[in-house]
Amino acid sequence: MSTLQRDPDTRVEILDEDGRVRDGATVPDLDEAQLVEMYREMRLGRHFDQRAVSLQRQGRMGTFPPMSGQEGAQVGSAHALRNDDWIIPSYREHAAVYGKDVGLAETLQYWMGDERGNQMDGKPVFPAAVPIATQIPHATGLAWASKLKDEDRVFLCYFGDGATSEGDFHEGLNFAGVFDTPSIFFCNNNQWAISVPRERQTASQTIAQKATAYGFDGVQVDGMDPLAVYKVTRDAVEKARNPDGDAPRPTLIEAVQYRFGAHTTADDPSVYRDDEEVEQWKDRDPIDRLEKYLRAEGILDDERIETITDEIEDEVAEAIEAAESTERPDPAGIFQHVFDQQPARIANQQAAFERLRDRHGDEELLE
Amino acid sequence: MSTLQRDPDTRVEILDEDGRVRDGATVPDLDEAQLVEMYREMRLGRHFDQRAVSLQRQGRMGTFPPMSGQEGAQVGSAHALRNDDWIIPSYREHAAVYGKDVGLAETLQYWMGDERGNQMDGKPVFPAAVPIATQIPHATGLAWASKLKDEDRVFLCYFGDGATSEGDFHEGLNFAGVFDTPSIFFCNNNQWAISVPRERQTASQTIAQKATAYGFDGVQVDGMDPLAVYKVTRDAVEKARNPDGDAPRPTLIEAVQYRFGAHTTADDPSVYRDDEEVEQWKDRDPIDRLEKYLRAEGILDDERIETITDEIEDEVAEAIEAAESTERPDPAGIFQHVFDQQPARIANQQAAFERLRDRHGDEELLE
Amino acid sequence: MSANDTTETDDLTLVQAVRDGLYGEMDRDDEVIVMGEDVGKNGGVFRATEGLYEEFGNDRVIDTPLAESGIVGTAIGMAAYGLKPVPEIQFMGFIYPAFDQIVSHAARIRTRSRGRFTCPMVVRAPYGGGIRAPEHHSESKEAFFVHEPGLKVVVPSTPRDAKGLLAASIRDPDPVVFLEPKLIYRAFRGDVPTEPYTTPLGEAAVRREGSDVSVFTWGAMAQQTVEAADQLAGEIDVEVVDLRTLSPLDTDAIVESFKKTGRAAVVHEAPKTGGLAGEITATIQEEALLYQEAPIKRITGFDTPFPLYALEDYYLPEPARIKDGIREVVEF
Amino acid sequence: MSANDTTETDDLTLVQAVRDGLYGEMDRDDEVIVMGEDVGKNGGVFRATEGLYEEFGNDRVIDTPLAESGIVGTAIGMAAYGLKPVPEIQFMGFIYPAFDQIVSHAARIRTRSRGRFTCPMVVRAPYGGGIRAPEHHSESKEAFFVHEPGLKVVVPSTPRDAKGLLAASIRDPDPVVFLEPKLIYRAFRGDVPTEPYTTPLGEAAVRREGSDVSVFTWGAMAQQTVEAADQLAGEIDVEVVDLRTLSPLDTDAIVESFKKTGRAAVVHEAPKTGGLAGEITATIQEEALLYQEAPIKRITGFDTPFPLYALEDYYLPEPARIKDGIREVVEF
Ligand SMILES: Cc1ncc(C[n+]2csc(CCOP(=O)(O)OP(=O)(O)O)c2C)c(N)n1
Ligand SMILES: Cc1ncc(C[n+]2csc(CCOP(=O)(O)OP(=O)(O)O)c2C)c(N)n1
Ligand SMILES: [Mg+2]
Ligand SMILES: [Mg+2]
Repeated sequence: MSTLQRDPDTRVEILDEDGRVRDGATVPDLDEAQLVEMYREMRLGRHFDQRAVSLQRQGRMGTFPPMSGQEGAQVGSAHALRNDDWIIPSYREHAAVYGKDVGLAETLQYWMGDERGNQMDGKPVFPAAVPIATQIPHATGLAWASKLKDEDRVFLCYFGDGATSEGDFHEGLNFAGVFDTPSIFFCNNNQWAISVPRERQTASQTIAQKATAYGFDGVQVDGMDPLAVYKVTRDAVEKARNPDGDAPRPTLIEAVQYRFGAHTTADDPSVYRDDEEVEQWKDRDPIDRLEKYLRAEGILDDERIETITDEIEDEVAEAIEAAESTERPDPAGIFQHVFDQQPARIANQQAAFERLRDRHGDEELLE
Repeated sequence: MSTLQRDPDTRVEILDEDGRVRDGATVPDLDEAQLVEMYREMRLGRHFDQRAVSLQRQGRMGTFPPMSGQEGAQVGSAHALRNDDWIIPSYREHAAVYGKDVGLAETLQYWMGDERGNQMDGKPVFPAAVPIATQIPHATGLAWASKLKDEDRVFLCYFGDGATSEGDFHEGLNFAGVFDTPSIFFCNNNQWAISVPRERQTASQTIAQKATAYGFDGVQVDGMDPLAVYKVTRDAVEKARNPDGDAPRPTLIEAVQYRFGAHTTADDPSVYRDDEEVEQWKDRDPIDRLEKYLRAEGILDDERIETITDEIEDEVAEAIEAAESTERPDPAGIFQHVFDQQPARIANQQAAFERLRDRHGDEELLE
Repeated sequence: MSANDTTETDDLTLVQAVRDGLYGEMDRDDEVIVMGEDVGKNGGVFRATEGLYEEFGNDRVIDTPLAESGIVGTAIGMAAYGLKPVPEIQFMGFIYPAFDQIVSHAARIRTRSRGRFTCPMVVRAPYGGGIRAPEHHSESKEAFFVHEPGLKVVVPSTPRDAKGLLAASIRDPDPVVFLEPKLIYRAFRGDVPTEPYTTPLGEAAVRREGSDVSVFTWGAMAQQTVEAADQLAGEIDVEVVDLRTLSPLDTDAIVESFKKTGRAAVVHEAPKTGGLAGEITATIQEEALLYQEAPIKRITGFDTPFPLYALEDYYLPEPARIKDGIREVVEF
Repeated sequence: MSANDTTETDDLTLVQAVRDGLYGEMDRDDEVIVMGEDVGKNGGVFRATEGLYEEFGNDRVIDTPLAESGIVGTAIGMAAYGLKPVPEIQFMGFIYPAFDQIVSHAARIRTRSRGRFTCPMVVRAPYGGGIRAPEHHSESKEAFFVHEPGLKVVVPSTPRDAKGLLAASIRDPDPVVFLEPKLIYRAFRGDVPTEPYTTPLGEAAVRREGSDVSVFTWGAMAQQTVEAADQLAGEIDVEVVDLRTLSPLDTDAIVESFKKTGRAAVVHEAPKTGGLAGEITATIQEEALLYQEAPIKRITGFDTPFPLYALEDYYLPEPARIKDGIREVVEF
């Protein structure tokens, strides 16, 4: 547990900016295949991101929240989970939920305005949460229910630095402390909540220290170092699953990182932040660092990287193809899944709507 | 500032349970008149409380929240304020707002179901807040507005231990930290939120330590020691008014105390807590302790105490007389003060209401 | 499975029937969980959960921290995970901190996950005025919840309905806001079948048959309205329809009664503007304008904040005001 | 002081007019403060506060933490202390965390302090669908606020009104929820007087005169409705009344138009059940039943959650649906 029980402003770090293991740091016990998979998922995430942004620019998709720069935190943390552990995401965790087998096509479908992308049937993933911090109490409730059912699953909830200002952050973490739920609260502190910088979001020196208010551990980690993130998350998972004596199960992890791109495709970050700042953080690119480390370890070389590059390009291209070739959702879907049994009023509205469509045809209605 | 910058679980204490100054403690610099006035107000509060509860029992008043046991925290803190500093109370601070010249009759009037008791014209006091913790953001906003107007007033906001679980506590304190408002957040931790004990409210060891989340000082004080409360609050007032360099202005004070009586007259505490616990806390009665101290100092004797007893009994009796002899509020008041200018719809409703009263008479309407 | 005459019954107040309903559902289904402020050892500030803690333990009857959004938000997570939480909000006036969780999440999780996740949760809250309670303890804002698609809204007005509607709400796979008229929590007793049973959601009940005018109402106002109707007997033959479920509305029952009488009033405690009387009026004139012989009268609270209790009895519709309103409709 | 024809004007979009209104009021009154998420350096996610931060500094144009209850709650404190805060909620879908502060406090502080404390605050929020926005970004729930006594609710539908109504709202001594139809934030431009002016609250505007049927609407739907009415010209002579202020409602204007035509429809984006069309219908039949020749048609959003954007254009009333509805009213 010692990784977690530390001064909240001592950051857990393993790789330095050049991908070298820092003095005194221990690399977590991950086999080659896992390390390569983490690398591949980060690369996939980055590439997906770029393609998604360009789809939006071409009018093939609505607003999209890119995640470049944040792959290390997502992939590192998701890999620390067991298959049946849950992820409760915000709206930016495209790479993390991919780790739970949510296909890229589904993610695209959601951002193309189709609820079916939010279904993720059978996967231990909760739907994307757009209203900030509202998923945090849900995550606590899911973990609590699982604990009441005597399972040993862990529930990892993602949110941003801005989310920590919302009442729901406070209430969700406080409940987790009181009911000692198997919860990990993972803050992707990417320094910005749209245009509001981290230091205007709260006067506390770190976000990790906010755990003090709830009686459990808070820890800061280099969020652009996938190995450090993995390590911290794995320790938190361990503690949540098998708490050590009276140690509380929940943990707040603050993963310090940076969003390289815009908040969403509707945002223009040049209005509120300097390119220099962005460039400085780009020196810590999680992909470069892991790549350098894996090269140095002899796990990756040019050839394998090229293969990976080809594979991920294909995978993303296929996902886009799949998402775009999916039939548009049936307009009748508006009236479905409102309740288990459709009440008469909604049935009547649906019938009137179908008559309207018959009368005018979709073209006229949508013009 | 050293009183405030301490480990949040080191409690500030001055008097011991027998009213003796603890080893190493310094009695704050208060003159005799002030000390006697503090004593008198605590006695007045206690007596008021008892009379109010019995008024409720006799059906002469609605639900009432008694404060016995909490007088030390209220009086000690209110005395640390300057005349033009503000109090933003919850619903239980009858003695604190008295210190701001809110008459007991007004307090009674409010609890007798008459809004006029909430007006407190000209006094730096905000109306009672029944929805838990909602006054905390108001308090931050008042302090912030005053700061923006370049005043040097301080705004003291009261709330209970239960209130710290609400999102509004979190948001209000976080804003205070970010905008560095001249705020004191004073938690009357009376160990219970109705039937929920302090340790089921949050897993944090102290409430004071929650200040860590907002980047300012949190301090625990013996809330049944009016001198310790005075000292801590005065230091917090000082810091809020004249911050020392970069020290943040706001402070969270946790005043550890106990509610001797029921949560309100509608509550039966015997269902959820043992008499023994109550008795133990009664040994720390703030009134006894200050009385013993003042006797030992030669400031009070039997005679002065008797005079005070007579005076407060008269004062409370007069307040009850005044409240009960106040004319009932005019039913037309329902329609007033909804907006600055009465809209037509409300005017029509008022006219219809007056016709109804004319037709039936109040007796029939209220039967 | 509705109760019939040979069933064993108890003579209960409305709040006792709520408690009985909770007990019955917890007993038959381990997934039902009661949670909220003071619902455990204290048995609820109105004693609606009395004895449940002792019976079912603190894993199923849970005293929570004082945080409504946290209560409903965690309950949504529990419900999505297969439990059937029944969170209590201590008074309706304190439901607003949880409003976002109710309208943005509970109401939408089924739709937005295309049926994968559901929210079989019942949010219970005492509501309404008339008990000399402190500020913020007396409001009636059922219309807020009715306007949110994906929520059901249920209001019992008798002990028997309280138990049956609560059981139906708990067994319902969708989120229900269950509002309990606290003015009549203990105002009278009624026969309540001892065994668990359900009273179907979405069905109004005719409390009093009549041919001159239909009065639609619910909650504590159902009693006031029946009283007014009884006082008018001989002069005007009033039909009183207790809607019981406010969402989905029993439009058929409303329209059927109206077609019979051609005249109507709606009685509710909530402020008039934006209250459900407007919805009901609009529904009637959409479906049965040709039967309408007089304006539909809204006999409601005023468009003012609910006053402190010294004046609350002036605010609430009572028999005199209801009778005058009904007369107006009939004399038009 | 309404603008007249000789006034100097600018050609602005609705969102520019909002910005212009804010600028004008901040310029003439130091007590006006703009606050919210991203309103400062970023100029607001819709650029409604662009340049204000540079002009008035960070004491008057304040980027807040991400916390809506904190934003509105502190604004209430500021307002009670004599400032005139204009908090922005980034999208109406995110106003609910602040719902308690709005309905329990902003709306009530005047009443409960018998006029001592007031709340001259304007909560601005873009609302409504049609811009392919993400989830929770497209709802229209104006009815929630209309049902709360003590609040005013204002919705502009033209650039000129946007500036004038916003100025009037800011100068109003009571709390206003100011909803901006974001679908038409940039859909067209209009003449807007350069100098500050106010457009009075509580007064509807006839957008199109007609004698066959009155259609009441507001916000983005005002445009759709005028378009539908224009398309019906020759066939049906439609009067379009833009309510502009939803609370207090301009009952006189509604009734006057209805008495002229005897037929009406209401068009809104919000779900039908519990929406304001019900209120308007009830008001009309209370005041003018004898003039009524057909059921009042509610042409509204469905009683379903607002769908993700692939289907949103099916959800929103558009000219075809509005025309059919109007025809139904006229052909009854
Ligand atoms: C309750 C709520 N308020 C406002 C918004 C609008 N909004 C969307 S994202 C965002 C900033 C979030 O910042 P942060 O929590 O740091 O997460 P990030 O986007 O940086 O990952 C805001 C204000 C929202 N979605 N929900
Ligand atoms: C938002 C809200 N939820 C619930 C209540 C009902 N209630 C009134 S007092 C109280 C307990 C408050 O406990 P605490 O904050 O410790 O203050 P205390 O009463 O002990 O002074 C509760 C739950 C309320 N008034 N407001
Ligand atoms: Mg961020
Ligand atoms: Mg307490």
